[in-house]
Amino acid sequence: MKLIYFAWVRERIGVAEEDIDLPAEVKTAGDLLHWLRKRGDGYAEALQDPKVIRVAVNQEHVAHGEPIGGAREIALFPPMTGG
Amino acid sequence: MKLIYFAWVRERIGVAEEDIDLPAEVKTAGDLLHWLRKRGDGYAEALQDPKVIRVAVNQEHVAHGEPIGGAREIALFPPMTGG
Amino acid sequence: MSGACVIRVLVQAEPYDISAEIEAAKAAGGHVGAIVTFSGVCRDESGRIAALELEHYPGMAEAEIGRIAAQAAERWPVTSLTAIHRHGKLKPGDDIVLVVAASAHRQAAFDAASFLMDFLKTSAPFWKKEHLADGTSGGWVEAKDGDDDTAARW
Amino acid sequence: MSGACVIRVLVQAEPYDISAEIEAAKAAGGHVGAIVTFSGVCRDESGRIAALELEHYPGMAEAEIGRIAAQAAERWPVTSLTAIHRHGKLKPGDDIVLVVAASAHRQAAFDAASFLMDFLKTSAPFWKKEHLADGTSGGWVEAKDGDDDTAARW
Repeated sequence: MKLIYFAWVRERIGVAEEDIDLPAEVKTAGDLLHWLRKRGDGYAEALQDPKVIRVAVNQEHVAHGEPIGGAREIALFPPMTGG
Repeated sequence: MKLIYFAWVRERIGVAEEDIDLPAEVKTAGDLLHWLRKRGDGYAEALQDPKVIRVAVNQEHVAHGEPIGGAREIALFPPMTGG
Repeated sequence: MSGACVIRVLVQAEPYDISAEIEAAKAAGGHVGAIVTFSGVCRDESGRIAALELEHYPGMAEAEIGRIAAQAAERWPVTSLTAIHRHGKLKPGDDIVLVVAASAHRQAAFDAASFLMDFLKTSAPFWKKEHLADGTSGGWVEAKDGDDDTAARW
Repeated sequence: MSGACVIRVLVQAEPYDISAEIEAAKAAGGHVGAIVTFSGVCRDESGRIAALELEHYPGMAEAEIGRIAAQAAERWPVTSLTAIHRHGKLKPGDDIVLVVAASAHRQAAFDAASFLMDFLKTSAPFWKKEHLADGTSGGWVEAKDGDDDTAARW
């Protein structure tokens, strides 16, 4: 699974993207955030407040309750500030 | 009193502007429209439906009930279609 | 708020340069974060129209648009308002009218531009006459009741 | 209505030419009588800011803006919708984002442009980081709750 991070999520985790094999119990976007927080201090700091983290699966926004099975690419990022 | 006409009011009356001494009984914009209609066929045709005629006194819109005493310039024209 | 707003009104036969007007709105001062423009364009009505002739009331046209712009500047925190209205004979595709509203905030810029256009349509002394593609005159364009209703919502 | 609407979305580092985009909107076809543009400009926040750095999610940025534009084209009778968003380092006064909405009718052009901007702000994957005039980083700009409220009105 390709994971991509942006803005301060990227800065805190310390990498822009990585390939990770997710365990079977990680079924939803919310599960993923919870699981990633245990991977290290950077992840814990980036994802300490999961409700502000936005998730996109295959380049489309998804709610944290959505299943992520079969995703090619999952992106995590803070609320958008473009425009 | 300087009177100015625009668009189809001008075309029907047949002049773009004229100087006219108004009689004392012409006190309001509505009085003026009523009085002008008697000046000839062109005026009668132009002003046959007074409620569609817009009046500006000294380059500001006025309602037909407004007094026109002391005006330098009165303009009569159809509803605007700019923009 | 109107004290801080730069208002610029032009009635002219010549075309205008929208990019230059936007740059002027940036340069006019204040915290400019959002610029909304409205461009009115001469339509060809499916080929029916060869040209539009725009008549106006010189002096009052500028004054009336200026009054509308001053009202908009009272209602919204805009840093500048520009309105340019052309007169004379215009062909399909030609620009007729430009409004530029600049503000720190996008909603104020949208609202001020929309307000200015609505009242410019119903209050500014301009009249359109159609010249048809078949060489005849299509007569004077009639005012739409819808325009008065649109202006009345403000 | 979306079938007749030409949608054009660009995410680029380079500046854009607003006049050229307006001409392209006229040339895109349909009965164009009204063109509304929105320009977002980098503010200097009273001299506090030296530059903004705009990060984006390549691929998704274009796709998400395209989805928003398609929704706008379903809701309003627009003939074309253009959105150009810049990325990279921008200085105060630089253009950040341009939306161009063309329609036969001015209200549709205003509404479609305003809708597109509201959702672009809350949904398109862009993030702003401030570089301060004193040489330090001002950190990432925080999203405003007000933007979500503004988008929710549609």
